[in-house]
Formats: sequence, structure tokens, C-alpha cells
Amino acid sequence: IIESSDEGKYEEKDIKVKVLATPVARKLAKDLGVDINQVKGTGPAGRVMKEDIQSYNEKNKDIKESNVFIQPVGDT
Amino acid sequence: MLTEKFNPLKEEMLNILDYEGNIVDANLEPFIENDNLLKMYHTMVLAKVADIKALQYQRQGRMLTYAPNRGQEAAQVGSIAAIEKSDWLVPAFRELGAWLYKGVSLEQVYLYWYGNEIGSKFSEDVKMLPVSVPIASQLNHATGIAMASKIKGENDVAIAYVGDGGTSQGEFHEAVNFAAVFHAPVIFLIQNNQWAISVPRSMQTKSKTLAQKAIAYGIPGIQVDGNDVLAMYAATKEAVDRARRGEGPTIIEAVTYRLGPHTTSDDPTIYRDDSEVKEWEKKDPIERFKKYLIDKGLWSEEKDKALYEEYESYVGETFKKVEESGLVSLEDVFKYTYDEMTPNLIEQYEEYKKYLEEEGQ
Amino acid sequence: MLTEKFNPLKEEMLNILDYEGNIVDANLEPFIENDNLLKMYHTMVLAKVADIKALQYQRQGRMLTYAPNRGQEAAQVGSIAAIEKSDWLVPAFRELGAWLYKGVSLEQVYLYWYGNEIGSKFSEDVKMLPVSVPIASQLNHATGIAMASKIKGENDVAIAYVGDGGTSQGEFHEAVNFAAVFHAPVIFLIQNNQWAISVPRSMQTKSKTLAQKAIAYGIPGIQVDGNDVLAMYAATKEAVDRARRGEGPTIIEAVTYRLGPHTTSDDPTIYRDDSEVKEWEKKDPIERFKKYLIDKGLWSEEKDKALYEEYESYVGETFKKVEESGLVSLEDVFKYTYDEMTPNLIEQYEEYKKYLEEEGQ
Amino acid sequence: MALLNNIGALTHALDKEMERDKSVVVYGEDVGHEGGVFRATVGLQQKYGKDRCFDTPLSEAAIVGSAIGMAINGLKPVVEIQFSGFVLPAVNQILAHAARMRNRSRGKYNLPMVIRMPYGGGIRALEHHSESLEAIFSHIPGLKVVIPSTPYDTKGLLLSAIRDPDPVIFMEPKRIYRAFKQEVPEEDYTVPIGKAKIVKSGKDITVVTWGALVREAQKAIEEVEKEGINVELIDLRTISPIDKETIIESVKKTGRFLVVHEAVKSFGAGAELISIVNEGAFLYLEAPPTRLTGFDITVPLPKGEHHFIIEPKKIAYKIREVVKF
Amino acid sequence: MALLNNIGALTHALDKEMERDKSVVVYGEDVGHEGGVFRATVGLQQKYGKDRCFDTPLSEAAIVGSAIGMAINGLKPVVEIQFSGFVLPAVNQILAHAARMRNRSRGKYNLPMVIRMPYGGGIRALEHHSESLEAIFSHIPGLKVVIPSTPYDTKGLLLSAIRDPDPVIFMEPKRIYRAFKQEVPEEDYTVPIGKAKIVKSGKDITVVTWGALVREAQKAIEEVEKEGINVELIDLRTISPIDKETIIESVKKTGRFLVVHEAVKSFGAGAELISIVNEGAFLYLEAPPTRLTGFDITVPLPKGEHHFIIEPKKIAYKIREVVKF
Ligand SMILES: Cc1ncc(C[n+]2csc(CCOP(=O)(O)OP(=O)(O)O)c2C)c(N)n1
Ligand SMILES: Cc1ncc(C[n+]2csc(CCOP(=O)(O)OP(=O)(O)O)c2C)c(N)n1
Ligand SMILES: [Mg+2]
Ligand SMILES: [Mg+2]
Ligand SMILES: [Mg+2]
Repeated sequence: IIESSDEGKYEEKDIKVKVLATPVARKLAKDLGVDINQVKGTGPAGRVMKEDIQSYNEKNKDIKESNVFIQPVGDT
Repeated sequence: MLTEKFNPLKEEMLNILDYEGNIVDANLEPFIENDNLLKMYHTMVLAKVADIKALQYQRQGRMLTYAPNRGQEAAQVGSIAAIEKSDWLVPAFRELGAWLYKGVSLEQVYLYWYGNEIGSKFSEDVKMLPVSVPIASQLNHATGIAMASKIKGENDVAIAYVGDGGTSQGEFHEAVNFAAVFHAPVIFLIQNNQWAISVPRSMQTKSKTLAQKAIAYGIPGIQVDGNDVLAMYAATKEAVDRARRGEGPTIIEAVTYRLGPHTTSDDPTIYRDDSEVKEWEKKDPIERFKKYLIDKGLWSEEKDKALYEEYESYVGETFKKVEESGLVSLEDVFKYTYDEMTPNLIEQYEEYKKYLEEEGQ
Repeated sequence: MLTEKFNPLKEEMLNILDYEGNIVDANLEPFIENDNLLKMYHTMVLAKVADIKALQYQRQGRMLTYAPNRGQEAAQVGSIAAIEKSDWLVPAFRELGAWLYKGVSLEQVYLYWYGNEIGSKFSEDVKMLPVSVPIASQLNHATGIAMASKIKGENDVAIAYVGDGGTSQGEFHEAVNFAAVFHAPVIFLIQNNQWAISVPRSMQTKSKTLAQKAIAYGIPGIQVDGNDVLAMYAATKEAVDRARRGEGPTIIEAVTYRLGPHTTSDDPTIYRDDSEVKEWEKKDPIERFKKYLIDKGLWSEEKDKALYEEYESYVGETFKKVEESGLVSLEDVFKYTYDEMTPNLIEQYEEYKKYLEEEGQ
Repeated sequence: MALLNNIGALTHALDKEMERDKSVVVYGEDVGHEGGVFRATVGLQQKYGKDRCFDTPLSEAAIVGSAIGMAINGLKPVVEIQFSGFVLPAVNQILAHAARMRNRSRGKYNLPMVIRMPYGGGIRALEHHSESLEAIFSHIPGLKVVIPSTPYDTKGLLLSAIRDPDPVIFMEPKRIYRAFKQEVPEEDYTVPIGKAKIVKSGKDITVVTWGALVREAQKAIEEVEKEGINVELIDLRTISPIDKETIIESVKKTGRFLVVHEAVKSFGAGAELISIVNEGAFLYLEAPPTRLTGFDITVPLPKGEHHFIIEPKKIAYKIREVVKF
Repeated sequence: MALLNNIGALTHALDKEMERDKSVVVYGEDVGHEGGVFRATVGLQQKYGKDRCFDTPLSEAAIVGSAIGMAINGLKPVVEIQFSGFVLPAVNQILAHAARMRNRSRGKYNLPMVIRMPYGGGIRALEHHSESLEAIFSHIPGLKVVIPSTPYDTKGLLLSAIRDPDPVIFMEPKRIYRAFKQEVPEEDYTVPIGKAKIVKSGKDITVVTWGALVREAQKAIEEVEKEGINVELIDLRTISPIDKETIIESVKKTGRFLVVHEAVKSFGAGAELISIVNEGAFLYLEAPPTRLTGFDITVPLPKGEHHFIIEPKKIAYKIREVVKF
């Protein structure tokens, strides 16, 4: 039996829990400026659907708009 | 040695039993036990009956493609009778007589032509390979089997069949050359049945005989009357003995004729005259042999009639079993690609089963 | 006919010029114009000089892999001199002498071994194929070229080269058999230089001669002293004439010797005795021919010295040009796969160019 | 115009081109006197003589190898391999030489040659009579790989193939040799190599297939359209060089992709298509690009072949799966 | 333990296995007396005799075909094809027979045989000495295709291959035959066929490669890690049957995928990997799964080969591209 890995063990906590989404949904989120990681998925196995992103976007529109003049700090 | 006496360059063909079933030269008559002679004859008749019936079944739409061997029974049985049970048979695809003699059941042969792989799983003690469809490629397997036998210090020989058409393939050349270089105990049995589908022997190669190709490999070669079961036996026996003595391979050209179509999909009237067929029908290997056996007091017309009847019904029953055998199971379709099914295959198998369930098949 | 007189089964080899450069049998001496004799000799010397220098360059790390042909000049030049400009040369990979005689420039040959495809783009009027690395596969091209010539009603023949090792390949068999069946005007020139890398001729095949393989195809074959340029010419000329008359192919076995390594990556001391090499050095094809030309009053030691000197500097200059030729352009790497670059290739080409720009190469 | 099946279209195209261009020669095993085991070359020897249409020894390497020689020496050989399973002895000639002669000689020697071969399963045949090897040839630079699915395209693509300066592997779905007829114009016309055909436009899913399965896909589509699924069907026609543009444009529109082929799944042409879709239309994907293919096994003999063959029902099932994703 | 390069590990493994198992025989062109043109079999003939290690005529179809016969008759042949470009004359034996004998005989005849062949470019060689044909063999059901990248794996995988009841195509990246050494245990051990190796864990992108490019990828990764890109590197080791699980798990974690291989791009193994990623990790993908491969051309001769060879710099460039997407 051979070791499957010998170097560079990463810390599990470094890895973000991955959101499930199709490329189309991801693109939509990006286009709308939505952080897809914040969206709760309602699709199969918790998948983030396009509708989820749209409604998240609707809901958070006000907040986002009111934040327009606030300079983002660090990464968004 | 026969291969010296009938050196292919002299263009003489070994013949022992003439068309009437008389011995041409008593010195050449091989010694074969009576039991064996009868087994040989029985096998030839069974091959003939099974062949004719297979064609009938096929025309009735009950059999798939079938490659008839009518007319070539002596070439096949005469040669295979010269090897032992422990020796190997490497077939092409048209050697029903040889297979049956070697111990393959007719049921299996029929299963194969019926389109079921299980027909090629011969029982453990039958040292024969499955049919090889890619022409001449099987010859290299025979060479390897024979080399292995030699490497292991065993005494088994291999006999491999190929057609006149097959001699044009590169693999014919490579297999014979390899075997010659390594003194592999193998006999290359060319059934020159004059045709490769629609292409006549004369178009395959410009050499006068196929036997003379042996000269290219520095090994013995001999042309034999392939419709003469005794000549076939004698030439093969000599080659087998030579091989077993460690003196390497031999090429035997059996001059014979395919009386039927190439396969059931073939229409030979497109490319050959009926008169040619008629001419060869006169040289029927079975009739000749029967005459010999009757002369020897081993056989009679009555026994013959009974044998044909017995085989007619045996063949009929066998085919019935085959027809009832049904389809290949899904599991079997997947199971034999690797020793263990790969994750990929398991996945495909499971997915397909799910589909079948959902679609209610 | 030489092929009858020197029937391969008699195991007699055609030899006209002995080791000392004397004519063995005046009846056999071929008629060759003086100019041609000199062209042949010049080419052999150039091949020798270019060969030796290529090895030197390679050892200096300036040349890539190179396959020397030292010792085989007569087999090559003697044979190629027997065809016309309009005939075809189908090379293996070790026929420098033949290529030069046919009109390929040394610069191109060197470019090829230097690792540049452009070395294989011979000028329009040089009817020669590029080197064929997969052993024996080129023979089928020669057969096809010859068949086309016949189909078109033209009169051109093809001469194809192969090594002793190459005769073991299936494609050797298929090409010769095909050519024989179609009476294709082609000459199969086997340079039996005794070795296929480390494998001796005796391991390639059990046949005593390679010439006798012709019998398998029903065509003439002849074994020739391959270090005897006159014998090579005579045998080839006869075969070329026969081919042009529509009588089909011939196999010529040139018995010769590779004096150098298989390629520059090979170390022959692993597999052969120096004494064997020494023995063959005595049979040098160039020395023999020189003696003949001097006896004929066509040549002298002074001229010889001058010729070597001329070629030394010619080869040196040629190599310099090659060394200065640089790398293959990116465009050329992509341009020749198809007649027109496919969308795929255009995409890959553009993407790579972008990468090169961005990464500042 | 004549009503022809696929075999008829082959014969017709060969006939026309042999008449038009004296450099075209046609040969292979049983191709001359008999006219081929499938009768694709029937009548050509009688019409054009034994020099231009002939039988050969049983020798695939020589058939293809000699064709290379002929192409170099000014002819346009169209050779037949009796079944695609028997092309293997000629693979050295095809991969090592036919595909490379042009590049090797830096354009000096083009090889205008066509290697025809019936391929694919579903004809209840012996072993080696059912394989689909298009992915192997398509992996080799320098070859073109063409598969027609209708009599019209058979003629048009074969004429393109013969006139193409590069070697073309012309794979004929033998299962549909005689399955149906179509009007084929008498006149000369070509169908371009490298261009897929949109058999039917649609908006919900792109289905790409070729050869005998185009018809099977059409049947499947009839089914699913009843359920309101609107399918775009593309007949690839040329496997290499592949028509990326048509496929990518289609997937950009539909967002869903299914490739259907009879060849075994792994390392097959389906994988290449999925990669192309990923490369060209990733951000448009609403479902994983999917393949419906043969299993990773040798095509079973007739008594097990039904498990392997891709029926319309199976295609419909898979379409629904991708659309529902 | 001994410090061995890849060639040394080959010889060592063959030696050990010939000693352990009398049914192992080793042969091919120049394999016996000379010990192979790359010296992989050096010393074996002296030690085990001419019956178990020998030279053959120049005849690849016979080499492979006879090995099939030997395997049927109780031996375990390990044959060498001098360069993978010269396997083509044996393709009929490999595809039509080696891959199928087991299925054809319904398990009666296993073929425990290994076909070794040096492959790949970067050694400034003649034509036909540089190709990478793994995709072709991997497309054929019944074959296993293995490519080691280190001396340790070379021994362990070769021993697995010889002991495997199925035929194994053992492709050796000749460019690194002597490139580096590694400690190789004296004892018997195997590396399982069908299991990829995670060479290095990471979270930002999964890079899959094999053979000589594993080292090149490692170099590239050193570069990009300086820029803060954390790469998971997988050495595929077995191309068929492929270790989907390891790859899919990795991509589920990283969301990004790059496959790097030297073979030409189209219809290559990269396409299969991308399809596997689509099938198994589609919803995790944050960028299109991408391939970095040889161009769709014949590997150029040495004066143009630098354009073709995949250098660490190119890999790093592509990693950045996928990560930035
Ligand atoms: C490599 C290969 N090419 C073509 C075929 C198709 N084919 C099947 S049988 C046959 C003719 C064989 O002729 P021959 O060797 O004389 O044997 P026969 O059929 O006469 O017994 C051909 C061309 C094949 N099976 N294999
Ligand atoms: C099909 C194939 N197999 C193996 C090789 C590797 N190889 C190159 S040259 C050679 C030996 C050739 O021997 P021979 O035909 O006698 O020609 P020579 O080198 O002596 O001129 C071998 C095995 C090859 N080029 N092609
Ligand atoms: Mg025949
Ligand atoms: Mg071959
Ligand atoms: Mg040699």
C-alpha cells in the first residue's frame, strides 16, 4: 500500500463549503453582483437555482443600493 | 519424408486415396487404428449433416450468418486426427469438422453461429481457441502457444488453420517466420478452397502453390489433396512428429473446395460457374473415404444410412435446444470484459438496469 | 537471365567485381557509360565522406541522431544507377548514396537528420519519397506507385529499399505479394547488411537467403554481392527492364555490411566482434570500384585525393549552412497537417501565439 | 433526380466521379467482379475496366499502403475496407503514413485518397462486424473523418471526400445502407466536409449525433416533442475536423447538451464534444453536458446485442433527464 | 532500498518478478542479448536464459500475437515495443484479440500479459519516436492502460501489471527514463492499477496529469503557489480504467479543473477527463474544465519540437487562467 499523499496537507477549514449551482446560475449571480455563497438554494440537494438568485437579488436590492456610496473594505 | 518426396517446387501433390476410394500407392497408406478411422468418418458425416441443416435453418430465418464447410471435411478431419488431446487447435472460422473431432459439442458450435458468445466457451479439457474472425491473425496465437509449450518444456504442438485468402495477410508471414525462427512446434494448415469470398486463388498470389511459401521461411512445405483424408492425415502426422521432435513448423496446403456459399450472406453464382462446383462434387471427400472403409470391411451402406439418420435427428434436437436457449443476460454482457468489472462498467450496468426498470422492460 | 543463372535456391551469389577490383566473368560485366561510372563513383565517395563527417558532427553534439551507411555505398549506388530520372525511389532510411545519386542535395539530407522536416521536401523533379521510419511500411507505397504507373499507362518503375530486418514485417509480405499479383513494375531491394540493430540476420528468418523469399510470390529473386557495384547495377538493370516490359516485380538481396553503428545512439560493440567488422572492411565497395576505374583508365590516385578533398570541404560548408538554418517557425509547425488549416488548428495557433506574446518569448 | 438508398447513393457517386475524373480508381476485397459484399461498387468494373475497379488480395495494409503510393503518383484511390473491424491491419499505414505524408514532405505530397468502410452495429453480425472506431481516427492529425446519414449527404460528402486533397476516412453506417430512400439529384453537387447539419431547430436542448443514430434520434424527438420538449438536432456529419461553431452556437441557445453515439463511452467522440461545449459555451450550461453511448464493452453477438443498441426510447429517456435537470 | 531511476526500476522489477514467477517471459526486438535499446532488460538473458528473455525478428504483430498465445498457454509474457510509434503494426492483435479474448471465450482464456512501450516526446528524436497514444488504447474495452511517473510507481505498477489477469498496456515516459532517482524498496510491493495518486493536496484548482508531465506540473505549481494559488495535483497513473472517484472528489473541493497531457488535444484523454468532471462534479464548477495539451499535429522533429513540448511555464500560465476565470 502506498501513501496517497505526501506533501502539502491543507487545513480542512481552509476549504469553503461549496455552493451547488450550474454555470448559468453562477453567471447570473456574477452579473447581478450577488455573492452566490449567501444565497440559500431551493433546488435538488440544496442547489442554488436561477430563481433563488433572482429573488435574493430582489430582496437585497434596497440594501445594495443603499450601500452604493459606501467604499467596500477588502474583498467583496 | 513426404515433404521431400512432394517438394512443392516439383508441383506434385500428395494423394493417397483416389476419387474412387482406391489406394494410389500402398507405401503411403498411413496406419490409423480402426476406431480412429471410424471416428474420423463419423465426424465428417456429422459435419456434413450439421452443415446442410444449418444452411436450411438459416434460410428459414432461424439461424444467423453461417459459414458452410461442405466439401472440406477431409482437409479438416484428416489433419486434426493427427494430433493428440493435449495438443492445441487454433481455428480460423470454417473448420466444423476439426472442432467436432477435437471435442467441441455441436450445440456449442451452433450457439456460436446463433449469436451467443457462450458457444466459444469450450469445456476446460478442449484445447481450442474461439473462432478468429480477422483473417490470419490467429496464426500468431498458434505460434505463441507453440513457443510457450517449448519454453515450458512440454511436448504439445499446435495446429492452426487458415484459408488461401489468409496467406496474403501480413500476419501469415509474421506468424510463420516467427515460428520458424523459434522452432516452434506448430503446423500451419492452409485450406486452399480456391476462393476467398469472390476472389479466386489465382488472384491471391502469383505463386503456383501455396505450399511453396514454406521456402521463404526455410521450413518444409507440402501440397496435399485436401479431399483425401488419408493424405491429409499422413502429411499432418509427419509434420506433428517433426514438430514434437523440436524441428519446428511445417506448412501444409490442403487443396480442396468450398462447395457452398462463403457464408449464408453470399451468392456464389455471381462469381463462379456451376460447372466448377459440379467438377468438385465428383471429388467429394466423404464418398471417397466411405468407399475405402467399406473396402476395408469397416463400413457398409446400411450402417451409413443409419448413421445419417441418427445424425439428422441429433442435429435437429441440438438445434432445438439452441433455439430455446434464448437471449444473453444483461449480466453476461457486462461480466467478461475484465476479470473484475471496473467502476465504469458497474456504473453503466447499474444505470442501464435502472433505465430498464423505469421504462418497464 | 541473371535471376535464372543465380537462382536463389542454388545459393549462388552474383558477383562481378572481386575484392581486388578484377572482373570475375567478363560476360557479366554490364555496359555503363564512362560518365555514369564516374558519377556513381563520385556519389559513393561523397556518401562516404558525408557519412563519416556526420558521425563526427554528431559526436561533437552538433548533429542529432544519424543512421550511418558506411559500407553499403555499392548496394545503394549500383542499384539506383539502373533507373531513370522519371522512375521513383522509395527509401527506407539508410540509403544516402541512392538519395544523392537521385538528385537530393546533401544539404537536404543533413537538414533531415538535423531535425527539420524541410529536409524531406525534395525539389519537384526528384521523384523520391521522404524517409520512412516504420520498417518495411514504405514497400506498400512503392507497390502503389508502380501500380499507378501501370494504370496510367506510363512507363515508370519504382525501386524500394528495405533492410534484412524489414523482411520479417508483415508489410514486406503484403507489398511484394500485391505487386506480384498486379505485375507492378517495382524492384524490392533488400540491403542485407547482416544486422537489424543488435539482431543478426540469422535470427530474422530461417531461410538461407533472403532472395529465396521471391519464390513465395512467384517472382524472380536474386542474391547479389552488395559490395560489388557492377553486380548491383547488372542485377537491378535486368529487374528494371523486366518491370518496364510489364513482367512485374523482382526481389534483389544485396549482401553487404553496415560498418558503422546502427545509429549514433547505438553501441555495436555490445553485440558484434570487431573481427567481423575487420573482415568486412576488406570488402570495401569503394576501394574495389576505384581499382576497376583506374584499370579502365578512368581514374587515378591523384584524382581520388583531389575528390576527397573537394568533398571534405563541400560537406563542411554544407553542414555549416545547415547549422545556421535555425529553428522551424511556428507557422510551419502548424501549416502542413492539412491542405488548409482547420478551425481547430487556427485556434490553437492563435492561442499559442497569444501565450508567447504574453509570456514575452 | 433518383430515389436512392444509401448504398445506391454510394454507387451513383462513385460512378459519376469515375466518369468525370479519370484519375479515380476503386478497389478492395471483392470490390471488382462482385461489386463488394454490400454491392456498393456494383457495375463499376464493367463500366470502367479492371484497371480502374478491381479486386485485391486479402491484405488491408497493402490496400491502404498502395493507395498512398497511388495518390502520390497522381491517382485518386477510393479503397474499400470490407468492415471497419478489418481496418486494424491497415492502421499503421493510416496513422503512420496517410495522416502524415503531407506534413512529412512539407506539402510536396498530398494524399487525395478515400478509405471507405461500413461501420456500426445492429445488423446481427459476427464479431468484428459491428464496431465504431471514429474516435480513433479523429484523434490522428492529418485525417478527416466523415459519416453520412442520408443518401443525399452520402453522395455529396463522398464527392467532397474524393476531391479533398487530404486523406478522408469515410465511415458508412451499414445498418441504414438500405433502410430508406431519398431523392438524390443527378447533377454534380458536394456537401462540405467540416460542416454539421442542423436537422431540426429547437430551443430546449441540443442533441448531436451521426450515422444511423440520426434517424433514431428523430424518432425519439417525435416522442418528447409530444411532451413539450423542443429539441435541436444536429447531424455532425464530419467527426474531424469537427464543426465546433455550429455546436457551440446551438448550446448557447439551448443551454443543454446531449451527444448520442454507438461507439463505447470512454475516450469516445462524445467526450470531445462535451469538452468543446465546455470550452465554448460553459456559461450557458443549465445541465451537465451528457453522453448516451455504447457501453464500455465489445459489441455483443446478436443474442445480446439488443442491450447495446441505442433505441429511440433510450434517447428519449436521456433527453428528458437532461431537460429535467 | 536502492536509489534507482525509472529504467533501473523497470529492470529491477522485471528481475524480481522473473525470479519469483517462472512463468514470466520477456522478449522483443533487441531485448535479449543487448538488453533493449533503452537497456530496460539488461542482464535478464544472462540471468534467466534465452528461453525466458530473448530477441525476436522485427515483427510487432508477431510479438504481440505470440504473447497472446503464450498467455493462453500458461505463461506471463512481458513484451517490449521499441517505441510506441511502432505498436501500430500490432494494433490488430491488441484491439481485435488481446482486448477481447476473455469476453470472446466467456472467461475461459484470460490474458495475463504486459505490452511495454516507451512513449512521448522531448528526446529530440526522429519521426514516430515521440507520440502519445494512450487515448487510443483507453478507448478499447478489455485493455488496461498504465503510465508510471516515478521509479517507485514504475516498480509497483509493473508488478501489478504482470500479475493482473488482464492485458495491460504499460506506457513508459521515456523522457524521464534517467531524469531522476528515487529510493525503491527491495521488497515486493505493488501499486494498484486503477488508482490515481494525489501528489499534492490543494484547494483552488485540481490539476491532473501523468507521465513525464507530473514533474513539469510540480515545477509549475511551485511558481503559482508563490502567487498564492493552492493547487491539488493528481498523477493519474492509470488511464484506463480511470479513477473517477479521486478526480471527482478533488473537483468537488476545488471547483476548478485543468488536465495536462502531451498527446494531441482532439479526442484525447483530456476530453474524457473533462467529461468525467462534468458527469460527477458539474454543480461545483466555478470555471470551465480546461485542457492543456499537444497541438493537433504530428509531433515536430527536433528543430520545431520546442513549440510542442509542454513546459512548466505553459502549465503555470494555464493554471492562472483557470483560477482567474
Ligand atoms: C482482416 C480481415 N479482412 C477481411 C475479412 C472479411 N472476410 C471474411 S472471410 C474472407 C475471405 C477468406 O478467404 P479464405 O482465407 O480463403 O478463407 P475461406 O473463406 O475460403 O475459408 C474475407 C475477406 C476478415 N474477416 N478479416
Ligand atoms: C515497425 C518498426 N519497428 C521497430 C523499429 C525500430 N528500428 C529502427 S531500425 C531497426 C532495425 C532495422 O533493421 P534492418 O531492416 O536490417 O535495417 P538496417 O537498420 O540494418 O539498415 C529497428 C528495429 C522501426 N523503425 N519500425
Ligand atoms: Mg478460401
Ligand atoms: Mg500487419
Ligand atoms: Mg540490416
